[in-house]
Amino acid sequence: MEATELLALYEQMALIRRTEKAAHDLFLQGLVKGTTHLAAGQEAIAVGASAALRADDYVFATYRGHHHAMARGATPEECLAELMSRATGLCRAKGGSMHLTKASTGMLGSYAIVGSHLPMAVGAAWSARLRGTGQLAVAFFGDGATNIGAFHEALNLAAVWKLPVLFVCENNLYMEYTRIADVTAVPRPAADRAPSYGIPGEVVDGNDVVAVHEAVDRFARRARAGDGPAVLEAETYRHFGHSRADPATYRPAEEVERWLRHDPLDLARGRLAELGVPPETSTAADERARAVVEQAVAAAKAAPPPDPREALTDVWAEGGAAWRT
Amino acid sequence: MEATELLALYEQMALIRRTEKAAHDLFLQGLVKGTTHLAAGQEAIAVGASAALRADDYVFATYRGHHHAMARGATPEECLAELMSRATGLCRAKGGSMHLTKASTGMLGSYAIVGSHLPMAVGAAWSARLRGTGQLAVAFFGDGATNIGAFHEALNLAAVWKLPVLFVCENNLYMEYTRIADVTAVPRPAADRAPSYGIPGEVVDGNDVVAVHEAVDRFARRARAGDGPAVLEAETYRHFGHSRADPATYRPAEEVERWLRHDPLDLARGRLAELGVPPETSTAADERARAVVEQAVAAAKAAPPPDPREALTDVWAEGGAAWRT
Amino acid sequence: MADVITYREAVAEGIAREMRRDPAVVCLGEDIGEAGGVFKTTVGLLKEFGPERVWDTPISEQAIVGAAMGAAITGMRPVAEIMFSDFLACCWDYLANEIPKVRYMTGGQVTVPLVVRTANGGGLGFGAQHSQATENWALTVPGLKIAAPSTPADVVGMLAAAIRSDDPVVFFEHKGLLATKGPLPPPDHIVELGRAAVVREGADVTLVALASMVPVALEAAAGLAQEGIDAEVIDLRCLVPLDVSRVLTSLRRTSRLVTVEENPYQGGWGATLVSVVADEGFGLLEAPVRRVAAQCVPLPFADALEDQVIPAADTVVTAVRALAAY
Amino acid sequence: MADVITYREAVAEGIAREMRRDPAVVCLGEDIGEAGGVFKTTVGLLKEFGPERVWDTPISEQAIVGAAMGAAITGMRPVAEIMFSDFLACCWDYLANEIPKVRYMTGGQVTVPLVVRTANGGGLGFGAQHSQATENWALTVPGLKIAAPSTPADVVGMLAAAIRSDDPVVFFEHKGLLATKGPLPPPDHIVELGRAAVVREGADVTLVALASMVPVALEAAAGLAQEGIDAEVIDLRCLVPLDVSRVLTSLRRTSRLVTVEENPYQGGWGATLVSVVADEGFGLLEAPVRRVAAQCVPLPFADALEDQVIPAADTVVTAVRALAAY
Ligand SMILES: Cc1ncc(C[n+]2csc(CCOP(=O)(O)OP(=O)(O)O)c2C)c(N)n1
Ligand SMILES: Cc1ncc(C[n+]2csc(CCOP(=O)(O)OP(=O)(O)O)c2C)c(N)n1
Ligand SMILES: [Mg+2]
Ligand SMILES: [Mg+2]
Repeated sequence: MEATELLALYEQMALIRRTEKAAHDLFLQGLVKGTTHLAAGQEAIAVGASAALRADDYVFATYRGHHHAMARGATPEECLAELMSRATGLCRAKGGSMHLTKASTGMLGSYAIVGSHLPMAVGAAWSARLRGTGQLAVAFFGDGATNIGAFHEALNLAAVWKLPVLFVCENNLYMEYTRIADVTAVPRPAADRAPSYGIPGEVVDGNDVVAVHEAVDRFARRARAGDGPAVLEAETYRHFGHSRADPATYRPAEEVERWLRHDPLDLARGRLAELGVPPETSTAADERARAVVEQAVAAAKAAPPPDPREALTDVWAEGGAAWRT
Repeated sequence: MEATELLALYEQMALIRRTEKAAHDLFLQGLVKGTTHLAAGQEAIAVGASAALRADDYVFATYRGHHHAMARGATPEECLAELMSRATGLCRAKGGSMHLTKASTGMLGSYAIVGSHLPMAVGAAWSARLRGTGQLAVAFFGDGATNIGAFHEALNLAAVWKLPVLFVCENNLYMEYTRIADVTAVPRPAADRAPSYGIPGEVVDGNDVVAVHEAVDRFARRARAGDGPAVLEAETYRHFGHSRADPATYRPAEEVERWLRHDPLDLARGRLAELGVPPETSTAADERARAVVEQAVAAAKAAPPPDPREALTDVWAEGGAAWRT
Repeated sequence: MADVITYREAVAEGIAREMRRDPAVVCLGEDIGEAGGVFKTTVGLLKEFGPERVWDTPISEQAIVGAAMGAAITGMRPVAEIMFSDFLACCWDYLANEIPKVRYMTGGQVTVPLVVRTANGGGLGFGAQHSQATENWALTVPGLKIAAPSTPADVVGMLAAAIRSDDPVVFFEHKGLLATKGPLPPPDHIVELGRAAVVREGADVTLVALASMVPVALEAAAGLAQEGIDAEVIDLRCLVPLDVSRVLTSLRRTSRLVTVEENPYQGGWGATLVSVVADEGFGLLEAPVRRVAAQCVPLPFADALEDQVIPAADTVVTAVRALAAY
Repeated sequence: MADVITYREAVAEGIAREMRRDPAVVCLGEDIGEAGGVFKTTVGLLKEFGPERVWDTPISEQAIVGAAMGAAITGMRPVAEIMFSDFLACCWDYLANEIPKVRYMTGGQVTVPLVVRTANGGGLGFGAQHSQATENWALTVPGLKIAAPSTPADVVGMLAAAIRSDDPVVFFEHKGLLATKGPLPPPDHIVELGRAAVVREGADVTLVALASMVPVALEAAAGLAQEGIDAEVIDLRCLVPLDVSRVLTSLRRTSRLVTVEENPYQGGWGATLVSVVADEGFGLLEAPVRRVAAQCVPLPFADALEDQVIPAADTVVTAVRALAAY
């Protein structure tokens, strides 16, 4: 990857990281209600994958989906406004952190029932095939999702129909508070299952944005060429607990340490340096991200709450919610 | 296997075959309502497996479960009476063909939602482990069931908990009217999936009662020894259509021919001959089966219908069905 | 005389008409292609529209309905078949949590124009896991339209409305009605979702029924007529939108309401209807409201037992007679 | 003064009491062991009873509930946790088609003594897929007992009854009540399933509520008292068995009924209750029956919106006031 491209990806990752940090702080200030599942530490997967996709491809993500929304063009302000229940939020404050969606850029939703979106991605890929558009669908999901039935059904159907869909597992070693290894019959919860569907499965360093980009690019080309789906298991780690309520004390200090040293932003900076980009340039990108997020926080704070009447809109396509005459 | 044992298995298979034939005829006579899914052609799986089990082991089967009920001791009369809606039926005419159950001999039910019973078998095995009884649970299911989510969840859980449960797939090449190969991503729908759960998977000639017995015996010992579950894929073929309404015209004549020549009863007779059992002895066993079934049909026909008040019993353990005060 | 068509044929006809109009309509489900469906309700579709629009699936209810959703939000109009309505339980997450909510929770960003068709109901001796009337499962979930036609013409017309609808529709085809016949409706016949039909006018009591219970209610009404009781029969046709105003209008004349439901009493649609009436129509009522519904038990196999569970015309007659005497 | 306990602690206490009495009681679910459950409702169980009786599972709702069923019919008394009640949709086949039917369809051969516990309900800003009050899904299915306690003492007493029950019980623990406090009940405290409780006596109107809506109804009653309206409040506690007679008894005095339901109006339990009352209690009613229920929409995220959807005390007050004036 060329330095300019990598620098852009680095800046995107920095933007996500800073947004996640802001979300965390706003939560502590009582300005974010409900729950949040931060993706800090997992930025390289969203950013590396997105960079390998076409603008019209489809992305489906989970409740831990801030990074995917942003990698597909949602602004920090739209995201934070949603988290802060503002009328200007991505989903007009009806979805919240777990459901960030930006349909206009093909980010077709964050789904909070583990595994549920995998069949949807299969359907979107089928739709692309039917319409002959050459679009691809990508489902991002956690290691924990590999043990639920929808995973199995989705992968089989995608393989049988040879659809242009990629299954990208963000293996961060834990489901909520339980190690994935304790509840999964194979060491690689996603990649080791790919042979069950006769499709390629591969493990990649999910904190290395270049490696993720390369792998997704390769599988995307393959899928677009009509050779069907693939499974990519990206190893990563979350910097925060599972959700806002979780101090993550179940994780060994040594493990946390090791992974913090393997930070996706640091790795990208290292690679930039290797490519001859001076540290000031990276720092400047990070600074720009900081400024954008600072301003996003201010704007989201200043935004109005949703109109209470919005509670009764958007059930039906005509806009309303009437269930009877 | 010794000749006497094999002869007993042959007679059991003959009993099942004759019962299935009777069920078919009774259906054509309008004496069996609803639907039936005959297991003629698949007898060796039930009989071979059962012979390798302990009397207190648990068996879970599908709507195509006549052979499993009988292999676990249900009589032709109990089965046919159930199919004919008689008070003397196995389930007192409340279950019908799809739900044959004989709990007293560990045949814990026939379930008509594809795949649903696999987790139940896992739970029964867990229960056996908790109670320290050394019992085993076996789930029998079709090739079509390997593509449903419950299959995946059950196998993973069984493997993670290393439970004494066997998953026996009766691969008869078709789901209802669709070839399993057309909708499954791997050639061996069950065995090829075993590696996804880190457990052994094996293919066996499901029409060879000795081969089935040997494989189940081996995996049963392994499971009882604490080494966990296994998948056995038994290749077989159904002699009738999927269910009563199905003439099975979607199957190539040549394929049907080939499989009819590979009949489990013929195979067993051949093996008996090899072991020096004269054909008259086999024929006599078959004759006994014929007589038993003939008498079962007569008895079932003569049995009374259920008391209409039975419609409102057996919802709750206390016997009734009251849902309100 | 107009052409006659069975309810079963009407399903394939209704789908075919829409597939001809709109290339975005595609079908998926188990055994729907070459086999024409287990209930022969998709016969001819593969032949006319080819394997690119009529897809046989594995036994994967979650993948079927989940994929339909993914296709629907990306420009297609999928018609997914779930073979028996009992199996909706195997993909209930999609019906309860995903399809009806995604539009709302994204602030209106996506639209889910899909139909989930399914064979519903009992009376055929299929036992506890293949006989349920499960419309009420869907009724508990805001965001789904629920259609359950009782005649071949309504099958065609309501399928047209359902497939053209930009909202998700769960479409219940009653197994017990598949062999019934009726006139083939004219081209472009559409029955708007949410409009009940008065299928018999009457002045003394209003019977409200759905799907298989419509003929039962009509049979009861014929019997009641002999006793001098003049029953109006309303075919609800949809549970959502629920045509409460049609029922209230009728009650203005009859002042007496009986619902006729195939489902168990507990949690049935009649309860929701009655609760609206007991509020907004309280002043109209001159007698208790009665719900004739199934017993609260699983469906038994034997005819002799199943008949005890699912309402028949005589049960309705008895209930109405008691009310009329109130 | 009696010891005080939170609703959250009452869950673990209730389970622990039964695990001490009966070695057949075992727990399984996601993160219930070391983590003590996502809602901390199983804290201490792993420590006291060890990993042989408290099992952490993968994210496999079907396997969890299906395995619980298999264990139940072979001699155990499993207590399965489904983390959020919305996720019952992921194993709905077991709740709708297997567990409640197997006893009946085998002619009484097997018994299914299990409890499925789940965190239910909204009001916490968890959005459309983590906030539903899903008791009504279960109400559509004969063969399930349905418990939904509103106080810590009832949690303990109803858990005891549920775990000892030979019938399957779906046990709804309300997320919004977890932090509420109440007296620790005495050892061997049992609350029989199917008995509603009159939690406030009154003469003018009967408010019937469940779980989180019990405090809402009580708050409304307090407000109404200021206006001279004396409301009786009934905590239904269970949906099956449904204590209709307790409600009818109350109506003999008050002649006015209002249900207070967290669930959407369509398909809610109040409808079933009202339909029984509109039939058997018709003669008692002096005013329309009103159901205060949630709007028929998915649950929105923002507080400002969620408040528009789920009933609060003032909505109840307004409804009752209108009835009292009828
Ligand atoms: C079907 C279902 N079961 C349980 C949950 C509760 N839950 C939310 S996140 C989570 C852990 C998911 O782990 P993983 O898939 O590894 O994703 P991660 O949170 O690590 O990104 C669980 C169990 C859920 N949302 N959906
Ligand atoms: C969840 C579910 N989906 C669909 C069906 C309808 N159905 C009944 S049998 C069957 C085919 C099953 O094929 P297989 O598992 O190979 O078993 P076989 O009938 O060949 O014994 C189908 C699709 C069902 N009963 N349950
Ligand atoms: Mg994880
Ligand atoms: Mg098969």
